[in-house]
Amino acid sequence: MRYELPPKKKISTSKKLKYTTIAIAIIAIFFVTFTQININWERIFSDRTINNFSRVIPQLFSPDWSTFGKVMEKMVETVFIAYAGALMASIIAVPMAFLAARNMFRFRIISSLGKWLLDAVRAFPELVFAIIFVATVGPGPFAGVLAIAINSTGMLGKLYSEVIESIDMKVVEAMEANGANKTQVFFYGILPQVIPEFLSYAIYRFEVDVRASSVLGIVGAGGIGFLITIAVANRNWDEVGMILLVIIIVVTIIDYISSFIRKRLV
Amino acid sequence: MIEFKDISLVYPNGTQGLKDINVKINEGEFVVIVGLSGAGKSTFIRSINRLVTPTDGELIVDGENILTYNGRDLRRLRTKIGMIFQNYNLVKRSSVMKNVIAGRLGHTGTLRSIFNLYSKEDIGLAYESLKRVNIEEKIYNRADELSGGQQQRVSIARVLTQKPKYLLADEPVSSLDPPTAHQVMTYLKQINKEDNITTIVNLHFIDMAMEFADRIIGMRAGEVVFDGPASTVTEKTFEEIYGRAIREDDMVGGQD
Amino acid sequence: MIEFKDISLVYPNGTQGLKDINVKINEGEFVVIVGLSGAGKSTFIRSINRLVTPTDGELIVDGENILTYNGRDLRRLRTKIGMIFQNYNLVKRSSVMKNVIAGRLGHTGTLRSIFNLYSKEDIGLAYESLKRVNIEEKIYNRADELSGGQQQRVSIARVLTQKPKYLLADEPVSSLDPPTAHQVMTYLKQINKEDNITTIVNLHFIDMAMEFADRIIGMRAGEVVFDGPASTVTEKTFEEIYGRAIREDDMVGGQD
Amino acid sequence: ACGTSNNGNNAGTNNAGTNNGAGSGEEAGTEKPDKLIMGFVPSTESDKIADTVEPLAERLSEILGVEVEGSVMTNYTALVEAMGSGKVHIGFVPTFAYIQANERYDIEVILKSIRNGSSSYKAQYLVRADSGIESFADLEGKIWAFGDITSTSGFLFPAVQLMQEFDIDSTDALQQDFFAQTVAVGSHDNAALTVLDGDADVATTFDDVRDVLEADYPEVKEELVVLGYTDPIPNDTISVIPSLDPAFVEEIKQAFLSFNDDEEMIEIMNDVYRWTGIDEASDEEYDIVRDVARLTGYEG
Amino acid sequence: MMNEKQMKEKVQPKSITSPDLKRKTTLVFIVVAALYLYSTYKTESTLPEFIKSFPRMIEMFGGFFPPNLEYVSRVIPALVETFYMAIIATTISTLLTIPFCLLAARNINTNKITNQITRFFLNIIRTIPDIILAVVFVGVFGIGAFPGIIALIFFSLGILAKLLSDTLETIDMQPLDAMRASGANSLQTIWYGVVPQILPQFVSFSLYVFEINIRASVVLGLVGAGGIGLLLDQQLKWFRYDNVMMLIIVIFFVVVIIEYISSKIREAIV
Ligand SMILES: Nc1ncnc2c1ncn2[C@@H]1O[C@H](COP(=O)(O)OP(=O)(O)OP(=O)(O)O)[C@@H](O)[C@H]1O
Ligand SMILES: Nc1ncnc2c1ncn2[C@@H]1O[C@H](COP(=O)(O)OP(=O)(O)OP(=O)(O)O)[C@@H](O)[C@H]1O
Ligand SMILES: [Mg+2]
Ligand SMILES: [Mg+2]
Repeated sequence: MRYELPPKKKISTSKKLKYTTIAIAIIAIFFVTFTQININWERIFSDRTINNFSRVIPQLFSPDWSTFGKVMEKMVETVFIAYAGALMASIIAVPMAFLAARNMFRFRIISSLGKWLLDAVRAFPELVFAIIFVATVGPGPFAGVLAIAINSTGMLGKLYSEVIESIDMKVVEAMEANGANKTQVFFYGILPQVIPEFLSYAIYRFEVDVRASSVLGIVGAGGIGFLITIAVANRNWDEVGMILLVIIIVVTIIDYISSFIRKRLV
Repeated sequence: MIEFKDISLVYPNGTQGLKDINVKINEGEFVVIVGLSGAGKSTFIRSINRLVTPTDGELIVDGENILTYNGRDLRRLRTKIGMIFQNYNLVKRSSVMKNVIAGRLGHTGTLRSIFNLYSKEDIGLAYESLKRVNIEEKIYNRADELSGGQQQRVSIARVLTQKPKYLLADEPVSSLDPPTAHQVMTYLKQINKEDNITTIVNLHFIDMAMEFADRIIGMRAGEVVFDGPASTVTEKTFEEIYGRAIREDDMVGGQD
Repeated sequence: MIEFKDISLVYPNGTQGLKDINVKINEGEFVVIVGLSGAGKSTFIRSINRLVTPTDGELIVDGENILTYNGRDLRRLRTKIGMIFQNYNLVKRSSVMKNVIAGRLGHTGTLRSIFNLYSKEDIGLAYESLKRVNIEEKIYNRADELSGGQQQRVSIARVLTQKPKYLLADEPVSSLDPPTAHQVMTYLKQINKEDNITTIVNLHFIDMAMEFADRIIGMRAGEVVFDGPASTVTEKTFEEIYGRAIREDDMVGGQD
Repeated sequence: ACGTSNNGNNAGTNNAGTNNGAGSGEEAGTEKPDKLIMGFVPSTESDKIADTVEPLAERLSEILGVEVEGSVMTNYTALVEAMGSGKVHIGFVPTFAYIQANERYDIEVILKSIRNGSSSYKAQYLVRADSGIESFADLEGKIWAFGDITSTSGFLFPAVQLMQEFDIDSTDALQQDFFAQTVAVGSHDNAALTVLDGDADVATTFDDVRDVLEADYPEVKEELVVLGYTDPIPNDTISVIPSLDPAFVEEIKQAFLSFNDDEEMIEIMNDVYRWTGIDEASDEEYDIVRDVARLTGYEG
Repeated sequence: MMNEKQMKEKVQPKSITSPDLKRKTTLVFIVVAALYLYSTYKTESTLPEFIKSFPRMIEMFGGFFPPNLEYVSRVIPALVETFYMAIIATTISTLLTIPFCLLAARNINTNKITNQITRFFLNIIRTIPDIILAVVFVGVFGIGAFPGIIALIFFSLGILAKLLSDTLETIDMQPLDAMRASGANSLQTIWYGVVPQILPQFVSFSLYVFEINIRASVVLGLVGAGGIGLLLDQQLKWFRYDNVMMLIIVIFFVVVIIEYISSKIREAIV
């Protein structure tokens, strides 16, 4: 049986042009990237790499247990830095997020400003914050807490604002329809919708911060990062292995606890 | 009393939601509005509590033109108009009680409501409302643990707690199966009669419209094309409201 | 021919979905299944193409017990059974054409389908199907740009493209307004008659069941409580199917 | 230029003023904290990188009678800034960092470390034994690897030495015109390894980085040879912030110097920091580093 | 009769939250607060110290302004190098992610064993801080862009696969039912039912990971993997905060631009 074929899909030439331009641009970017990047393949697949490999990797997998005590101590400090920092951030980020959410204020400019502010905070590398705080509150984990807090505020603020943008505005409408004012709508209609996600993101951020705070030690802002730098500088790969092991175990435990909590939240 | 005087509404994108509506709804009436998808039923209902604002004409509620209302006045108006939605619009993650007590927000100070400081009366009233729709044992359950019919009953309880003078319901039963829908409509009718609350309901179901309405308003393309007591309505009236035959293409914006 | 022989189904959580079902559905019949929410209507329908697997009994389709099917056999079975869903189950972000041609996936090699290499016949068939439900001009629109009624028609077109021998429809019209629902049911009936496709439909609407069905099966709590020609069905039959009166509390798991 | 700072006398004689720093005309401080914070940036120009300052802090605390808290960091920017804020009182500041710290916050050197019996060290040029490079002139058109442009021995001193030798007026010209290419590889070890691997022709490192590498790369001493050395560079400093009471600073200084006579302490310091002693130091000794830094374009 | 009344009274609520919930909330609050207090003790956090430090903080921030605009000419080449690394790492990890996220999504891969193994592997990768990855790969491959790229690939694979498998678990399974009901096999079902649904997220997550990679390369630079990180480290050591600020501004614009592109792309394909 023969059927009539459908008409061909119509695409305007301007659209065609647009798509081709984009496609060419993307291909060009990839082409330039792969041709310009400076990688010495011979060197990478040389005996040296194999030597290095056999020097580094076996040691990495035979962790130096004699350092367990000090590694663990620093890891615990790292966890507490992350906890205090993430908790502070999870609170400061709330007002920032409402500022940046598109559906909360009638004027687009407010949310744009809010978003820019959050972007600006996120553009600062943790390390720079860490240096500033080491300078202002002195070396020690507190500086790390502050650096983590401010950096996480940028990220959490962004995530929170996305949550707020995705809430069910019909519920808000229902509240408005029975005469609630803005504040009441906020507490009864909006907060209950966003709190579980907020908490869930805050906990998630805590996990991320445990990892992020490993950089802080470089500038004396506490945590395990310091041990990493020293161990690498002395090429003590077995100590790096120990650190890695401790991080993996501790973070995995935190992961499990936090995903357990998050599951119960939503 | 609610009175539409030459009401028109044009949405910002140019769609004509309502066109020269003249309707007067009396105290205690149970009015059902029928019409195709996109006919303007929701727009009609939502004009009354100013969830949308007509662009032309006067809308008189209790002797005042509400189209000029703003801020405080608007909240006062909304406090006396209850509303029920097709998808219940409950805060899914809050408890039933918290959803129901939200009906009293308009009557409660901001601070008190933030700190959950409700008077014994209010709490009692909320509980009473739950009992009236037979759902009191779910008081501390989360709203999303309830079935559709139960959720709609919670939303009725919320409205009861509000003690409104008028009740608007936008397709309150289209997400429910027939027996449950019937039950919900029965509750609405009962409230309408017992508390003498003027009730305006949008419905898709012809049989239910006939069964429950005192008066039926038919809409098509933003206009009122029929308005009369339910007793005078026949199958033919519906055919007229819905357009002669079933249309070739269904209307824009099918609900879902 | 489809035959349920002592079919029972217990869900992993212990819910009894079907209980000792014995039903025989003949070639070309248009069967409507009615029952309360949770009665087991969907479970019944989904057993036939093994989207769920009964835990007991034999389900004979075209002379073979399909409960033992697996992998290739199962796909062959499904290729000859079309299905229409309450929420259309279209891929919202894909075009109408892509959704409709998906009906031919079961007849097309994996590689060919991934690279969109359909035969001229298949493409023509898809277009033909779209024309049969009068929606050919939306061919390149994205599915989510269509209204509910239009989406349901696309899903009918998808099934037509599949050229099934049997057609299952799980509440195909409960998301639609009455005239649109009527129109969709008319298309289904038309296909049933023109192509002689055995059709089994779940419905909530009593009036439509009466209007379209050759035969009505009533279910309650996983059991068949009524089975007979539509002509023998009265209002009373429905009251029996739905339980005596409207129940105090609506059933578990209200649909939404 | 030839350094004059290489005076190996370990005696406790006070031959240099402690409070006449170059940049500071301010009045002396009066602060005498109950808790002394000591910041330590381990010198990367050493074969072992210390990860603790505990033993030092403990002994210091015993002698001074105030609590001493130590903090190790591997990035000196934070240390200098913390000293600038008065959050850290004593800093173990590497050579180049010291001149910057002095410049920014009038931080004053009081002592310097002695390593291998010397209070100065040199940078060395490493080339592969089979490279055929025999003089500095042969370096033209080659690839230069160093740790980091802020490293005194890795970059500053060799750069200036070459600039003077070949009459080049900026480090940019040196890097772009004299050498074919330069690579900053993060550390002295890496610089040497880069040459060992053949990815660069010459590495400038402290003397002698090969000792460190020998354990992991036994062939390093055969394959890499020293082409030359720079002038001596004063060792890393122990510096204090200007707000401290001079009398207290003197106490601190004497406390440190007393370690030189303490057999046990010398051993610890050698084990942990590779220090064999502590010497007095004055700001002028670091003028040579200032000059060099200025020649490289450092705007201090 | 009396009994019934008593029962009624018992049921009559006193407050709008259930006593059970109240107890739980209080308990959680106490635990969180106690942990916080303990961690402030552990991390020597002192609020007065923080408040006292304010003027100095502002002074230090002051040092970052005005940014040195001329420094842009130095930043751009480094940024380009960072871009190369990030593009390659993102591309490769994006491709690698596809099988991983399909295997890790519980609704797609119903085989418990392979599912758990994949999840475990991804979890392990995600626990490793970027700086350790960088340090180890630099140790193996020597200095340069290559170890940086490898580190970024591992780093982004962990994040991307997790984000995507979580998204996969929230897709609308109904269309898949429809595909399966018409006899499509698994691959066809994924291609026709899953891919169109997650494509927008896939693209926007990839761009998000690209952004993360740009930022992570700041850390990588510290250990010798090149790019803007190296510049940042140098300029910090020179105390040239005006240059650092310029660098940050450039990163900021990159982040904003990526976000803009990402939202445009999302708009185009959602
Ligand atoms: N916010 C809006 N902006 C623009 N047009 C709108 C808006 N809301 C509704 N419309 C349009 O106004 C017309 C009337 O819509 P309305 O929602 O009142 O119809 P309805 O009768 O309630 O339909 P349904 O049965 O589908 O709920 C429709 O054409 C609709 O597309
Ligand atoms: N996957 C499942 N797991 C466990 N129980 C299920 C599952 N699917 C359905 N059920 C239960 O099986 C019973 C029958 O469900 P079914 O979906 O067949 O009802 P239905 O008649 O189609 O109802 P509705 O009108 O709401 O669609 C119900 O009690 C339902 O809760
Ligand atoms: Mg409507
Ligand atoms: Mg069903």
